[in-house]
Amino acid sequence: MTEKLLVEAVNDALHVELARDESVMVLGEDVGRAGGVFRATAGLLDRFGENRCVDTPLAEAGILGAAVGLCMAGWRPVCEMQYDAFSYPCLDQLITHVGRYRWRTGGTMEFPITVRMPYGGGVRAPELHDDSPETYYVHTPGIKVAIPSTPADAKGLLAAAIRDPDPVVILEPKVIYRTERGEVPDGEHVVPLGKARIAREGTDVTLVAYGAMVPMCLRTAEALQGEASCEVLDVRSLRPLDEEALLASAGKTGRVVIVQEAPRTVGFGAELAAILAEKAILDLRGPVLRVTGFDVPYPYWKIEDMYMPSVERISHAVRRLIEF
Amino acid sequence: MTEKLLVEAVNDALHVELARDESVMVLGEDVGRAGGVFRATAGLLDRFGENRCVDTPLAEAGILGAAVGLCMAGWRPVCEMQYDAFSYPCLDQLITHVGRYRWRTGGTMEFPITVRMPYGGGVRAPELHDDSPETYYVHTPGIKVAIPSTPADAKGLLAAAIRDPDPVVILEPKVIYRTERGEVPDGEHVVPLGKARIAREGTDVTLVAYGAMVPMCLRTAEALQGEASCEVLDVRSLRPLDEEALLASAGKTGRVVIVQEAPRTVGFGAELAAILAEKAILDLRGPVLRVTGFDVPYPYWKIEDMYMPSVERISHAVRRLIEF
Amino acid sequence: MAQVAHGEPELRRVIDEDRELDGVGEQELLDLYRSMVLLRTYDERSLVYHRQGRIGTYAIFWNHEAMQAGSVHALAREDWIFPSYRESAIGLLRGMPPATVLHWWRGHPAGWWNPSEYNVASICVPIATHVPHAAGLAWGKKLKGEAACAIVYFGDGATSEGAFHEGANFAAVMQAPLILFCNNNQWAISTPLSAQTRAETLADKAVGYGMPGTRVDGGDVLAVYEATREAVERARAGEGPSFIEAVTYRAAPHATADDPRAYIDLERVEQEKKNECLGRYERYLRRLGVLGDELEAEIKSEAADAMRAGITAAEAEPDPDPELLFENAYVIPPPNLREGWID
Amino acid sequence: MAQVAHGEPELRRVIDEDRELDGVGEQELLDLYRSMVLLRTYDERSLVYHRQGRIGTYAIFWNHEAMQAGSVHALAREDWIFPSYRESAIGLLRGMPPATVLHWWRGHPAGWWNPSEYNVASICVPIATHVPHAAGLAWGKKLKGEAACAIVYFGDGATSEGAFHEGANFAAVMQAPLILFCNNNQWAISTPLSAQTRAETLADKAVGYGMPGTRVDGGDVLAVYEATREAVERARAGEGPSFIEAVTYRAAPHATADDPRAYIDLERVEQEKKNECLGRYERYLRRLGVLGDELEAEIKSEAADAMRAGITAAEAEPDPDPELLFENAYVIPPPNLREGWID
Ligand SMILES: Cc1ncc(C[n+]2csc(CCOP(=O)(O)OP(=O)(O)O)c2C)c(N)n1
Ligand SMILES: Cc1ncc(C[n+]2csc(CCOP(=O)(O)OP(=O)(O)O)c2C)c(N)n1
Ligand SMILES: [Mg+2]
Ligand SMILES: [Mg+2]
Repeated sequence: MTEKLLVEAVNDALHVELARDESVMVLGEDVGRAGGVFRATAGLLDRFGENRCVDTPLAEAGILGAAVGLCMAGWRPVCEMQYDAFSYPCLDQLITHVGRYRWRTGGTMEFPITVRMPYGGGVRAPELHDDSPETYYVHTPGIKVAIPSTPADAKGLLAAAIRDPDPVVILEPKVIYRTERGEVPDGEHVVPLGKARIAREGTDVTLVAYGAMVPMCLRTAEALQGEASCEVLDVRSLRPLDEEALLASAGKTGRVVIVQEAPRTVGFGAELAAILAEKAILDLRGPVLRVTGFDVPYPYWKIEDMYMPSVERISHAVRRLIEF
Repeated sequence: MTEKLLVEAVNDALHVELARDESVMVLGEDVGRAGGVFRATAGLLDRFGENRCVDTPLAEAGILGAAVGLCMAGWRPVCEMQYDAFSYPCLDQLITHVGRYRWRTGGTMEFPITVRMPYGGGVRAPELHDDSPETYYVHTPGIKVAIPSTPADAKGLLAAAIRDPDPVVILEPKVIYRTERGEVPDGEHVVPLGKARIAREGTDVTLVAYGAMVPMCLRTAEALQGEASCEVLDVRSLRPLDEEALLASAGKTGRVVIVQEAPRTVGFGAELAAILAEKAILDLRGPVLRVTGFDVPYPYWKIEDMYMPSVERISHAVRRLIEF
Repeated sequence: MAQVAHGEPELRRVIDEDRELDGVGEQELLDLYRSMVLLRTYDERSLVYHRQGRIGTYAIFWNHEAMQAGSVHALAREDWIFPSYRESAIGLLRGMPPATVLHWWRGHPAGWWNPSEYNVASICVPIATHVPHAAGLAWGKKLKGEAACAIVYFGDGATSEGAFHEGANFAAVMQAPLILFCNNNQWAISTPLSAQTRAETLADKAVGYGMPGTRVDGGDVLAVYEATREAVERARAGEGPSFIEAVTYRAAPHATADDPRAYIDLERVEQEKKNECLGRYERYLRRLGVLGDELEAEIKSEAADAMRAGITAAEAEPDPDPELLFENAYVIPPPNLREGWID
Repeated sequence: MAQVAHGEPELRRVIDEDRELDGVGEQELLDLYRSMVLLRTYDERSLVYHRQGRIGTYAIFWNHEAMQAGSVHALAREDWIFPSYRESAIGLLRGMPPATVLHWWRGHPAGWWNPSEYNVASICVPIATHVPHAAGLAWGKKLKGEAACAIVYFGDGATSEGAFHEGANFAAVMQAPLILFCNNNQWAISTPLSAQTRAETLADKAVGYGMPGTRVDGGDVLAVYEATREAVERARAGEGPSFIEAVTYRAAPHATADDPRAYIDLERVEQEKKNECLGRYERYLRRLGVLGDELEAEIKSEAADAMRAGITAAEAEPDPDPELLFENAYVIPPPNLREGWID
């Protein structure tokens, strides 16, 4: 175990996985010479050489499209998208090919592509450096999606993604890249996809979240201590989803607040709420509430804090439920 | 009033709107000389000339990106994407610019872009001619989305989209392009965005749907006559959404089945279910059920009927609710 | 924009010039002929088959056979082929059964094949998005120290797509052993080349990627063969990708659903039909004395037999198991994949 | 790939050759100088301002001023400018207050401007996606019979993106009056030109679009001016788009968050700094006798004053009203936009 920042844990995972399996390679913009604009890929070029850590041309669809072909040639590509919103040019390749190619070959080929990117707001950056695009990814058949909220999970989920035979998108909450610090197992460390994590036990209300909203929910639970006992469920893996954990916690508390940074309409919170409306209807003691970003472009950073779910907005929802 | 097929109503709307406002222009692949691969744009080139009905290069991002600039020059572009899945290359422009540019100018410019495309399955076509991509569009801030299910609405919603000062995506259910026939008002005809339509009155269960799933729900309601009285709510406008109509019908029947062709996870049905879980929880007499496509690539056409929500699957859900 | 005509001098030609190619003997000439006949037979029968309502929409490739056969014959078996829908039957040249391709057009999952079995990637339906795949494969093979190269087929329209650009540039930067083969049939459905580009020629695009570009008469199977062979040699020598523009003219509808009379030049089509690539090659082989009536009949009936057998096999295939819906999307499927399925 | 060096002959130059330009008198020369000084002042002060923690990340454009000023001066006021983040302050040359640009970098909605007020589009943060916008605007103006043309700025890295390709091709096919202005500073963050393209020059890309491409010394404001003026003339004459590659070298970090020491050639940077564009132009003006100490000091203090006033104005701006969140996304907002908002 070593104490690490979240972004250091990402870097650690890459070092371990590239050392473990020589078919793993990293490609993306500025991942080599510069070691990534967040230094997530630092040291890979020196250690593994320019064939396994590649500075590509500035072309996101080219990167992901090339990754499809690299798989056919026996590689396990790990693609970095430099920022959330700069992944949109690769959506066509993702939806059209990455999620369908195995199916198209009658299950005879594997496309073990990992796409990883920093995502989310709160970093005081110019526009389009702040998006939470998980809906686009998780709605796409053939794709798996995971989002860590701790350094240990950042390492373990990325390792799981790289080893997974299916394409996996990992969204890394950049606002906590250097604020979340924690013990990370040394060497190989895999957190299986499809398992949620109870980040805090509670009995009155379940707060369901992922990514940077997990520490936000933990802060809210802390603030509400005495008033309401909040359980915090860290989804971790959006597909495969740990429905059991969701239903178990909802069954226990009967009250659910779902928190997401992304715009409200068909955010992933809608899926979680829909599952509860279908499978937990008799357990619910009140409405399923969502605390989300708004259906507007992510704002300029002087007002971004008003956009982001906050302790205040989450508490408000908890109180509504308690009083229901 | 004239009886028209759904695709003829689309064509009618384009003729009327281009004649009405000379800043309206149509652009896309094969919209001119060929009149569109579904003939939705037939006759426009001859009538309005090559400046207002333009065969573009084969480049969807180029089409939508050019439309942004055309707006800045005072045009109201109507862009055709030839098929649902071939719209994915334009998602980057849509998310990054079309939905944000007005906001970015502090509300000083308008981007009255209409994007229309045939969508959905059931047409016995090769892969990628069958997708239901509404989630990608409706999750995107700054965008409005509407989906007609009748010839009259196909005309009226498209006219509303073209006249709307905001960007609107219209998805046209291609499987009923030539099977839905109905009376269509001649000349100007606008169906306002944001108003749902009760396609059939009922008292026991509400079937909520849009596009080609509306006639499917009507067939189901017909088939269940005697067993259950089904109300069919045609959403028509996904954003702005007519929440009132949804809640009113749910309040009346207490039982809701949501039907969508798109893959299940974060399909638009999830948003509808989430709204019900938040705002109709005391009205619900049972779980909110979703009948959807599956989280797999849209299948080869020999088995596509098994993918599509059917009278059988919808009836099954209705019975589950009635017996709950 | 320069509307490209067959008469332009800068197109590479072999047949019309009655040239003979180094290292291409009678055997090779006839192998090429067999391949063209096989493709032609497949195409013509498929059209009939479609008219009988037994397959769905079908993208006709009549008069494109010289481009497909000529280029594939310049490859080695380990080289990879990335076809678009226009090259749907190109796998036949790698031993794929006609039934497989028919199934693809019948919307039957038996039309799924394993790309590694033939080194033929799945048919790419969207325009140009397979160009980066081919670049990635070729680059990946090179990184592994393997000798294989790749060829990717796309149309004139495809050159307008961003995916073409990104793939071509990737291949160039990585010096990937790739042949970018552009079937310039001068139409993208109803859109003529003049509305697609202002470039003098499509081969001009190669300049911007720092790779050689060459133009060849797409109706001349030997010219195509020769140009591709040179590109393959470059690729194998580590000199990176090449761009080949094969110029022809779409003499058939875009696909069975298309009616080109609204937009095409019908006279030009008639002219093209008279000069179609198979007949041109037959006349050349006859001039060389390599082909006679008997041999021609034999080769054509072999192809017809293969196709008949393919159709019989395709018809005999039982309807697919609906369970296939869930079979192949994931290696390790999420647990809720079948949510809503009624057993 | 040919690493472009300043010494290459085929770059258009004016200053080093001590040429004088037709129609450019003392007045125009000094106007150009004023613009460069304004940009330089903005850039240097912004960096200080950033170091004080008063603006966020900032994309430095030091030594890019000649490209920006030289090209803008070749335009008429009705012509449209499409900047990337590297040209964030280009609006100053159209009378935009420095405070507006500062607000943009401060993440303050007062940094929103009305493009029609200055004929300057919003800053494009994603790479190359504004190229189709500029093509669309230029084409749209032409369709309306207006004389305006447009210029779009992007970097060497941007030429790898599909959006660049689609926009350039659109402009060519529509014969839109557009100038594609490529700031080739030879780096895309840490990625050198040699990892971006195999083309001999970026201007070579023009060939594939059927438009003229030209190369110019990006540190030579008059060469840039001359090349742009020619492109504007072509555009206005209905001859369609042109591509200009302005070659320079990024002598500063990519942005404030970047540390280029890990990848850049520091000697080359030092050399570049000595030959930076503003000093070069000053020496030329002094050789011509157009600029003296006094005038230089006057122009620089004017710019410093403007900038100081801008900073004061920016600091005086009250924090934005959070209600702005919901203000500008839609003309007619959906009713549930504020769902979850606590008043
Ligand atoms: C991304 C995408 N957009 C649109 C289409 C619809 N479409 C199918 S074929 C075609 C024309 C292609 O023309 P070209 O590239 O010249 O190839 P050809 O069909 O002539 O062989 C179009 C627009 C598609 N398949 N993919
Ligand atoms: C689509 C997209 N991908 C990635 C980025 C991140 N990014 C910002 S600047 C930059 C490099 C751009 O290089 P170049 O085009 O040469 O312009 P320069 O910064 O040198 O002026 C990158 C990769 C982005 N802004 N947009
Ligand atoms: Mg073509
Ligand atoms: Mg650069």
